[in-house]
Amino acid sequence: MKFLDRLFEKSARNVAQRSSRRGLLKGLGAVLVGGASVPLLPVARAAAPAAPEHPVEEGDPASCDYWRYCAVDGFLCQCCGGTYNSCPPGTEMSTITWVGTCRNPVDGRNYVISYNDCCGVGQCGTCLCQRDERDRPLYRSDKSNDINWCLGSKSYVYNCSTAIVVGLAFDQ
Amino acid sequence: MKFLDRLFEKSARNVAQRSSRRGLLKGLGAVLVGGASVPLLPVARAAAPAAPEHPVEEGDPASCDYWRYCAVDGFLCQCCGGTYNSCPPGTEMSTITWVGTCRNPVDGRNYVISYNDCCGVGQCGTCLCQRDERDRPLYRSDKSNDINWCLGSKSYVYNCSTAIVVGLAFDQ
Amino acid sequence: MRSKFKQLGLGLALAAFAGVGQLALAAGKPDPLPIEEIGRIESLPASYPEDWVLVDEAAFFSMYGGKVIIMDIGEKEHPKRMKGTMSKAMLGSFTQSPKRGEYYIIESFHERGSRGKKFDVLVIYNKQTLEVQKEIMWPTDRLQSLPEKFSMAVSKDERFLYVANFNPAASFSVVDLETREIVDTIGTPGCVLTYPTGKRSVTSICSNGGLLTTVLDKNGKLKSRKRIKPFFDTDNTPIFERPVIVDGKAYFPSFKGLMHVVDLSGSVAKYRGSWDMLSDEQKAGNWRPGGLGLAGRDDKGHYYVIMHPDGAEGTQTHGGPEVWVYDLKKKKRIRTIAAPRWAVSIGVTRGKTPKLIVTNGEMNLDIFDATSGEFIQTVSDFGNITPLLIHKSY
Amino acid sequence: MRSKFKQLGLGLALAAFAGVGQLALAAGKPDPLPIEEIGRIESLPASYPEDWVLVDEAAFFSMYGGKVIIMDIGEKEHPKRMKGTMSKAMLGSFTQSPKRGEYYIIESFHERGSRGKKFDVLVIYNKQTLEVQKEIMWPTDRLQSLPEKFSMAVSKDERFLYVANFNPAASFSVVDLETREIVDTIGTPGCVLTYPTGKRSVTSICSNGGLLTTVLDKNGKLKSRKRIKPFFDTDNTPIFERPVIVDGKAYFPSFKGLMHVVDLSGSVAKYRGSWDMLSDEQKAGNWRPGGLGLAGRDDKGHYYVIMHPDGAEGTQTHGGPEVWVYDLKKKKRIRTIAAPRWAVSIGVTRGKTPKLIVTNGEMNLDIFDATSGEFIQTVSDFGNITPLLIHKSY
Repeated sequence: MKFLDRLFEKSARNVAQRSSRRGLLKGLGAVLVGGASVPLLPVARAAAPAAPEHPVEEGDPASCDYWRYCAVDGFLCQCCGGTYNSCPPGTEMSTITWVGTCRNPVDGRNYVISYNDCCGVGQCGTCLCQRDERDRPLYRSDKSNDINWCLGSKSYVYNCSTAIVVGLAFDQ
Repeated sequence: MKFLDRLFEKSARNVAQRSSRRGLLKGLGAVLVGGASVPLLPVARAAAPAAPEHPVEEGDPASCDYWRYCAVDGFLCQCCGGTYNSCPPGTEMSTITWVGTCRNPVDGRNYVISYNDCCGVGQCGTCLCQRDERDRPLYRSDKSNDINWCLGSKSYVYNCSTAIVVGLAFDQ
Repeated sequence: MRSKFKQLGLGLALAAFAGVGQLALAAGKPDPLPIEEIGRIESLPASYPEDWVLVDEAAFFSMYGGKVIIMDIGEKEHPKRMKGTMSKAMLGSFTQSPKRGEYYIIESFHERGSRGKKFDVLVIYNKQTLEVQKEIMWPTDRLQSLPEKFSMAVSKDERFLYVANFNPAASFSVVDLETREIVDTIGTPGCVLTYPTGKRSVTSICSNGGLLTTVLDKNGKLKSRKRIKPFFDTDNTPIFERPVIVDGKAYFPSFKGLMHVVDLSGSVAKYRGSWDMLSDEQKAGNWRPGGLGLAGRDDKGHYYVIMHPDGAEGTQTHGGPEVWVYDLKKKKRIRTIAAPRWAVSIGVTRGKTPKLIVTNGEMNLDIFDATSGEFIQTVSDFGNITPLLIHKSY
Repeated sequence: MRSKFKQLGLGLALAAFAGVGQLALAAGKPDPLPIEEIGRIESLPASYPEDWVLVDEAAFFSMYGGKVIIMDIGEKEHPKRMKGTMSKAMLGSFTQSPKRGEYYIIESFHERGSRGKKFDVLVIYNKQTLEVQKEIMWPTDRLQSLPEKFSMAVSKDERFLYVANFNPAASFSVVDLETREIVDTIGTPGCVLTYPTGKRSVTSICSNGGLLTTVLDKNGKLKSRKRIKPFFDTDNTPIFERPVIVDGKAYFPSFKGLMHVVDLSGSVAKYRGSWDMLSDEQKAGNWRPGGLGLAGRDDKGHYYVIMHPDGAEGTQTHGGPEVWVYDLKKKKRIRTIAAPRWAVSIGVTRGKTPKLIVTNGEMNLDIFDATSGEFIQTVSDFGNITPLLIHKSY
């Protein structure tokens, strides 16, 4: 039972719960930084195209039960003019955020997912998704989706949430 | 059919329409000033207590079909911590406003009603009432409830609407 | 402090990634998903598809949060409908310049929500990125009301923007869209709104039932004023202040269904008489136009208007159960479209297969084929609370 | 301009009134209704009735418009329930000082809605007039999150206000409520929130599963810090950060129903062990506490908490279908109250006949007799969208 889903009878979204608890990211400090990691990206991009077998995922990124959303609590950018890993026009992507560890059902691996919020404009207001798996209270801010993570962006106004693959979980 | 009433299924308010068209206020300029009329009030107060028969009205000031609300469009202050002629705590009453002419069913007289808005805080959000009798478009701003009449108050933020007797209609 | 955290995060993310290749190798599985780029922002096409509209969400229950929502109302899949959003605080007004690819929103703020100094700002947006191009602090009080299409307008050549003011003295300001500066603020005593007229004129509608045309010079400054004599009685035979403009003529229905025509193609407005929208039978049923954004047009120049039976004093703003379509040249109704969930405001998309968008009684959007009247779908759950005006896209 | 209009209006209003006496005389009717005073504002009692509560409306769908709504939840007539409102923008936090008759709201703004410089403001309200007494511009970023009762707190003697900051370095600021000035901002590395402790101390909860008590001097400045060693594992045996304080002891349930007790009555927090809230049978059904504002207390010191069966990772925030009531001294459940429309947050009123307020799944308030568990009424339609915390009144 996710309380915010039940808010509006208008919303026909049926949010299934998934249990995706394997693969726990340990060892990060108080905050994982998701953004502005330009030096990091060439590594990822260089590795991917050279891979003999293409990495795969499946599912509907507009559905709350999409595998990447295991720890999300917010409006899915996929429904707001963005995608699961990009922001709607006119917003900016937060640079600090919280993370979850979600299992990709296709390859069975646990990935670290960074839930970068898109900030600016106002709340998107649709595709509200509250999964909260391994979400922790404010004292574990690296894993807490109760915080307004637009903190630190030019705009502190929350619009929607993305779910970006930033690595494999250590303890797989 | 009043469209804003139908907004929320939550609202069980049944807003009946009344036809109260007799008694048309003529001759006012572009704007009737409702507030800050201190010199005016002693006249009214002096006249009333001396009257041999007490003036009367009836009906429920929390109901949209209360006689004074014939031209109203907004949240009734009666439900917001104020009354039909006073504002909720922490708000201020607008000094400029629009007027309607409503018939008091008890004495059969047509009164000029000033719909002074209460301003500040945010929208009250309940007891929405849209009657609009003799409401006119913006070109008759003295009779137009589409304008944000918190214009000119310290706060331009609309909270709710009162309905204050400011006189008898001329052409009764 | 923040940069310190960034460094920490970066280092840890690199460490996390370092393990990827080894794991993949060990398992014999396909390579893991690559690390993805952070910071991607979507953008919109220079020319929007015909089915896209801009919804003025007035946010009547929380006016701080008003917005313009760009929606593909032809799209069948909910998650693909919303394309983007712009803020529009405290009953802000919206208009656009197709040629410039810009949107204009004038909105209001207090320094601290409902407290502190109040000020108005004109915001210029790029229509592809929805990024703010410029903010112009406003020198006076803009007209703040329920959404009005003609509280702003651009000149025919899209060089100037006109913005209505009301404090409660009425005026309008002229913005040069080349220099993005205010060039003049011109009083319109007793008259409001900005109907674009001719090349560089602005017509306003007056409390005496007439019109006022303000003629501007080539720099956008006041050149002359001309009053057009009253053609209706604001008490007894009021008209809607929300015209639809077709071929330079503005069509203003009265509350009771008399259509007044005003020619706005010349430098000064000219009244061109009226015609009756209703048959005797329709009059007997008290059919009347009504609603908020009650009328629209398609590219053929056909006129769409919300109608209701049993009209009476007060019903003029309440919407209706049908949309009637008129051929303006023939002054004749050519079809009716039933709005089974009520109609409060309407919009019509551009192009050869126009859609009729109806803001229904539940404040959702009902979409119809504007030509056949066929119901297509209801669009809801997009942050809509009070979507009171529908604008075409370009 | 405005004063000119005022003069005009006044003259006309006087003219209108002049006709009153004559008309009454002519008709032989009772005197007409008197002209009424304009500008009256209501105010509230110094001591609120027990059934009044303060609802934290987070406005999750339009955060600019958050508010605290003062409601009489015992009142049967809808129009008489709402007593007043205060703004609380962008997930603002609320607390109160009963002795001073003051409310404290810390909220956030950008200069222009979602754009421009962001700043936080602490606002002090008079509880009878709901008027702003003072605004204190905040020197750092307050903690901005879903509503938390202990993101602010007042000291036992109500001399100091503690406000949590997070940017993402954690700290808290101390406000002297006599002088209404900030006296100190004190870092709490790795620890958040402000549980009032002893006379002049503040305890925060830490990422290592321990606590940190900051001891203040008599002027509210940092005197010393004391770390309390970890008593839970934040990954594997997490607890809720939302304690209920009874007789100086703070009760922190774990996600799985182990109740941890922390003594906050001295100048430094002391861990007092834990006890099991659940029987073996209840554990077999995976009954667990959960929700947002998940727990409360009555004046007898009984503890109320939302419980759900079939608990699993992720369900901790989702609420439940029952409220369980515990005798904390006996460490025993003494009754259960069914919440047939679900429970997300709860509150309990003060006094001898406490009411249980449940924010239900439709985001309305279900009211129960807290002693008998009897359902009294549902309170809705008061501008509630996401009423996520319920505060007692005084």
